[in-house]
Amino acid sequence: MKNDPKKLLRYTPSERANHWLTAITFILLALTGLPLFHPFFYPLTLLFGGGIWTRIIHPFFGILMVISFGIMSFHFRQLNTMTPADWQWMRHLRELANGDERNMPESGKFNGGQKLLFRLLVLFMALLLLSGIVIWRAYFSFLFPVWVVRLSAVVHAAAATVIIGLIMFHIYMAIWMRESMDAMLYGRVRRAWAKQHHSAWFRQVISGGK
Amino acid sequence: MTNHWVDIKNADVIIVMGGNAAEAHPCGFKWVTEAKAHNSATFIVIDPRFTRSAAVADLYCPLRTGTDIAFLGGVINYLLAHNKIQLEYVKAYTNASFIVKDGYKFDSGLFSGYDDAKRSYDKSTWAYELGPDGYAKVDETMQHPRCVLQLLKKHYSRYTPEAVSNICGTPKDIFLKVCGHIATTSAPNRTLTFMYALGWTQHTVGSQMIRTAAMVQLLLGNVGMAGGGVNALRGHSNIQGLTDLGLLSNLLPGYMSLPSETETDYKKYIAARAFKPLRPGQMSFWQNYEKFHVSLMKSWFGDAATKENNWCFDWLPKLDKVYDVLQAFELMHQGKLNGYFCQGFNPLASIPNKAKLIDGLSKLKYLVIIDPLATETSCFWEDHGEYNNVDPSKIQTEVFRLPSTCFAEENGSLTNSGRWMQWHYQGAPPPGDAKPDAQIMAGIFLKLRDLYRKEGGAFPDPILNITWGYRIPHAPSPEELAMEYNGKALADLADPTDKPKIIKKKGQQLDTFLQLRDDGSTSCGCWIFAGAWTEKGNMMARRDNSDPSGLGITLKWAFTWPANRHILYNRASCDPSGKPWDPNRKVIYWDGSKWTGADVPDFKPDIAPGNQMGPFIMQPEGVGRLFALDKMAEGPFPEHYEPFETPIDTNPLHPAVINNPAARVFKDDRGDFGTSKDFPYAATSYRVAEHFHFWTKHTRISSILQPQQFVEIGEELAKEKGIKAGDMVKVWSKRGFIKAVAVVTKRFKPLQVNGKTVHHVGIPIHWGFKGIAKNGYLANTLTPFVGDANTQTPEFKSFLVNIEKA
Amino acid sequence: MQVTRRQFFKVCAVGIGTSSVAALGFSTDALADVRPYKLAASSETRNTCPYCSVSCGLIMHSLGDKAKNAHPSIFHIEGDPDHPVSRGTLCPKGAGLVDFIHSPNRLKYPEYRAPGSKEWQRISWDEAFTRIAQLMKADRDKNFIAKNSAGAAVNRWLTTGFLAASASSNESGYITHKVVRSTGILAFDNQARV
Amino acid sequence: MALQSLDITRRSGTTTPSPAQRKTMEVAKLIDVSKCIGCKACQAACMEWNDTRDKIGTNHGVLDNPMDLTENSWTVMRYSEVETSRGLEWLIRKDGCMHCAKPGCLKACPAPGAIVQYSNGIVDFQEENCIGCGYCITGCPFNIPRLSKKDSKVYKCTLCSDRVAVGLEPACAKTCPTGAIVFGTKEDMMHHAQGRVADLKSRGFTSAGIYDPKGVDGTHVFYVLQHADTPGIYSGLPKAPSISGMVSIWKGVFKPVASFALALGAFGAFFHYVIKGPNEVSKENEKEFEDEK
Repeated sequence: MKNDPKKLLRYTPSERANHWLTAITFILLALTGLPLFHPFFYPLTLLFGGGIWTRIIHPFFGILMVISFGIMSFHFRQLNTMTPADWQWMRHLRELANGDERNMPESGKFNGGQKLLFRLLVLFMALLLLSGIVIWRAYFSFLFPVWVVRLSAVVHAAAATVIIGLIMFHIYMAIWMRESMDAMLYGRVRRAWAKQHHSAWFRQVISGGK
Repeated sequence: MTNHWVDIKNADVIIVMGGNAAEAHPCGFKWVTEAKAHNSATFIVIDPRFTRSAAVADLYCPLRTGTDIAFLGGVINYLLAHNKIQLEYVKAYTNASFIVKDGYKFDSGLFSGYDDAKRSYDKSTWAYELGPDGYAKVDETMQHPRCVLQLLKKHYSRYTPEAVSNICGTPKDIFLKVCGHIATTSAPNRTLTFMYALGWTQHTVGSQMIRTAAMVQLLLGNVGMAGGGVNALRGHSNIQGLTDLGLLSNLLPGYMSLPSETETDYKKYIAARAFKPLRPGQMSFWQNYEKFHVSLMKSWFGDAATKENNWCFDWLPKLDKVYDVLQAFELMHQGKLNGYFCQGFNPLASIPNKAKLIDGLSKLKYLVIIDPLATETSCFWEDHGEYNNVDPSKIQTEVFRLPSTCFAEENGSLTNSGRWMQWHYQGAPPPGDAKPDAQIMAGIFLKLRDLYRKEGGAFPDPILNITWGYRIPHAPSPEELAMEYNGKALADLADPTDKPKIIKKKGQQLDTFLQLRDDGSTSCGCWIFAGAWTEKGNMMARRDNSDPSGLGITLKWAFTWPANRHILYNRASCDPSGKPWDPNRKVIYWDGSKWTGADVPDFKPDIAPGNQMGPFIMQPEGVGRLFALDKMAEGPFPEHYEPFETPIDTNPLHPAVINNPAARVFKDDRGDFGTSKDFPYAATSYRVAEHFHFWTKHTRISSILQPQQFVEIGEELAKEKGIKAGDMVKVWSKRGFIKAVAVVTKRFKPLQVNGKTVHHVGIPIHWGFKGIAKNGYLANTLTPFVGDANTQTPEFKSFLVNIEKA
Repeated sequence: MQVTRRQFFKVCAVGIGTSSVAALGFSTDALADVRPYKLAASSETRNTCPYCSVSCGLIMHSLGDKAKNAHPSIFHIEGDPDHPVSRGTLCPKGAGLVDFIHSPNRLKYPEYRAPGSKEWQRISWDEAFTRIAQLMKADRDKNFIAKNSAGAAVNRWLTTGFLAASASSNESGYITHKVVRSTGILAFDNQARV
Repeated sequence: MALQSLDITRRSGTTTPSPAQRKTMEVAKLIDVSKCIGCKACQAACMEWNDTRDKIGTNHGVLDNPMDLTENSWTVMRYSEVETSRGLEWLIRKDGCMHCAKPGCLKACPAPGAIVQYSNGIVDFQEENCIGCGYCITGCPFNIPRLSKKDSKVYKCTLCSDRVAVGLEPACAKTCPTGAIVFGTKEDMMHHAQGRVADLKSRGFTSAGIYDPKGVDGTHVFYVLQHADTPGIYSGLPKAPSISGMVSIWKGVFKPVASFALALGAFGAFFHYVIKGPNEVSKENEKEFEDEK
């Protein structure tokens, strides 16, 4: 049963909607951005009605994503402060990668890796936004000297590559770490899962805190 | 042009002065860049403004507007003082050795014979001293104190480099540099060409500026030479042709002239024009005047012109004075003109002092406009706010506006500056109901003739008897008209040297004006055009561009008047013995039995060298005139006179006579002249490369390239006046104001003139209140109503204005 | 949960598949093509530039092949390379001549402006010619001077003037001169002076 | 469907070679600034031939007009008044596409075939393939392409590819009254330019020279300058133009590296999954919460 009340509520419906809006726009951005980056991906433009539509909608997807991601990051900002425990957690990554979680330090609702990812995403999103505006030829590029546009083109491509990499990692983690997807798909997780991966959060929830 | 466009490539030194060929004639100007690239020519621009011509010049020389005679007079002085003249040429081919009548005098700015009340000269002393044989006296040694060379030396000795610099504001070192370049062409194998346009003609001393250049060329031996001459770059596509056809108050076709009212005797009329030789053995070609005149009258009046009625001599109107366009608008202004026709002419934009013009046009009873475009003149009665502030309800003039075709919609010929008559063809029908000019003239004429036939009226004879044998009377074809002006035999013509031989059968087209007769057996509408349409067909449509000599003489292309000759006076390109001065420019030569060569000889072909006949065959004395006799209104030698509006208020050469004492000026207009106190800046009007007169403001491409009216000022003046580039400025003269965008440039530099700093204000002319470019003010709101003494051309190039930020 | 994971993979597979299909079906556009040469079969007419007196040679290209049912309209003008002076070149004015022919300010019909009126009215050619001739005749008959004060035959008409064109053909100029002189007009001039 | 009408050296947004076996004559347009009178005939002829008409603007206190290249003005004259040791010089440069041998626009363009370089050297925009991203503007070392607001396509001088394709010279070269613009094979034009430089040197322009920048492997529109040592005085002609380093990184090395890195990441994840298996909830925890299953 997906919404077994015994399960723990990890993400509210609006949090999930927010995440998936961000996720979908991100995918669309990747699919519209990559063809403008490398001819290898150019056929992807056919998914969007051709190169011209791809060029037109990409920045608007971008705006949508930035808004959506902005709300999400604002919402989760306090849950994503790195604590000494998180840095401690980061030191055990290798064990985690090998599937050995026995010695992992406790983590709260988000572990150190998630927090770091969050911070990197904020950083690169900001870069993408700023550079994206500069290279948005229809409305903004003419406001900037050409060297700024050129720099922005490089920054945008680089930031996009990094962020795609980060998101690929994020997706893989969601797949690799079984049942993680349920949290974002249905909102609730099994207590066993919570205790294993986010024990501090688990205790907090069980003890009646939120 | 004495020469022609392509010939410029043969020059060694090219001077653009009183013109701006790069902007006004860019495609002709290519022969300047060709001369530079392929003939190592030195190219000099002398102009108040660093023009687009100057952009590619080797040397740019500034001078104050209206001081060209001072400058060129200085050049003459330099050439004489440094002995840099082509002595052999000057001796043989100019009147330098001729002795001038005793009594001729020049003193303090006036020549002998001036009548202050009439503002004109009694020119009787401006003549050669004649011998008992009726011929002019000469002194081959040129030492006689009254020989032309000595008088010339004396006259221009005042034009020292210091005086030139003082009057023109030209730095002395630059002036001397220019003189140095000019002087190199006194060598027989080097030539200089002058290219000028309205920058010379549009002055009260315009004709004399041109004459000064001609004198320089004669002294250097450059007239008649390939790459030499004095070359007028005419402004409009067929203004040469229209002038050739004599569409002027006092002219008839082919530079014949109308009789004055004192010339009511036909014989005397002819005798006064058929000049007898002034030296032995001269051709004095105008002796043939009667042949040309009779043929014209036969062409116009056909069988009605008979020997008995002196070929309808009485039918020609007789002049009491010249009714040039300034005179016409003066009459209009006085309410003495009732009707006016403007055929492809926009006088409201083209004649000075717009306020006076509006006043005149408003007093007309009827105005007929024939034009392809909606001109300002046709709309003079329309209220266009600040650009044309009039009240239509108060203007009682009836206006007709008749649409004519443009070039693309008709067949016909145009004569370019090099006298080439070139035929063109219709490519498309005209828009709407537009008609060719000839059909419009026919339409008006046929109605008028009908009215006179039906009703009678004042002296209907010429109107009723004019020849009108066109196949379609209301639509005379260009081909018929061309054949008519070329001329034909009205009877079988016998060979004058071989009597029974018939050279032309009755009805045949003539080959040359040499076939014209004074007995009524030939007709010819314009003698200099004879040869344009012969029995061989339309010579103007010929398209073989071969140039066998490499001198740019393409005798099989179109037809060049006179007699298909490309370089006028080309006999002067050979020395008296018949050898070309420069073996590399073999225009013509004596081959032992006749004159031949790359060009058609401008000479009697069988007169051998050594004969007395001089190369200037139109002149009774056969030589070029350094001393102009009585041919110019203000003196036989050009003298520097200030513009009527001068920024220095004096004439440094003779303060008592400041400006041209014989210029065309009306009493009422004197009150409209400003002084430097209120109008301290020297203004000059001109064209820019992107536009053609007032036409191209109606065309999109030209309007894109230069969309809005502007004036040009130097950085120094701009700073003084607090004007920045792009500011709107107001420029005003005593006659009105304009507002335009300021272009601030390094290309106008203040000049030091007679102890005073003179700034120029440049006023391009192309905008008005009709068109698709941004509306603007007609530049002639500013210009003064005063004209040249000989041509009555208005002084658009030198006047005074003030300027401030609007 | 296993199902969910499988579903997820399916989604991924479909996504990749779709894009691959798109790639395969990527339409092969022309490699490159220039604009078709627009003069390929236009009609050519030789003419002369009507602006300055260099008189550059023109080749005018018009729509249609001059067949009876094809109405020619000039759509392009370029220099005549055979012309000895211009050799195919044209200045900015000449290069834009096609816009002169098609200027929105070309006059198309005879028009008349009555005294005091604020507007033009369209009239026929016949009306125009008739009225103009009547005005001319009335003025000429009233003001013609057959003899001057000295009694000499001068036969002149000074109250109407005529300004002739500067760009009309020699043929138009010739007939204009002929007509104007036959009436005795002396206030006759052209643009040579200005 | 249009046909391939010229042989192609390069094609934008394409990683594979274009059909380029046939080698046509390499053409070039030479602009001799020392002969230019700034009459704008080239601007007029360009608009006339290409059926573009810019808007009728205003005067900005200079003779330049239109003030800059636009989607309708593919060439403009740029006027600069410069005081040199020779006195005042009015240097008038016809600006427009240089048709680089190594075109930055083409390098930057992501749309396959929107920019092509024919083997005759002409760099041509194919507006039907253009997606309007404006990357060519970012890539151009001379600031030439202009994006139309009306159709979001970029436009620039085609070197009259339609005329050259049928064996004619470009409209501007034909019309140039003074012969400041000449057209022919690059080799002939280079020879002509050398003659012009010699003439200029003989007239005292000691630093006259040819502007055919090596940074873009030379251009098919090139200049003769009176002062080749200071191209900047000709209304900012770049001294040593080349494709910007940024653009080279962006559309050069970065493209494969980034694609490869991402692919590597994807493969890494996959193999990690296969080798290490998924991270599942431990047996102990499952036991503790058995009721959940």
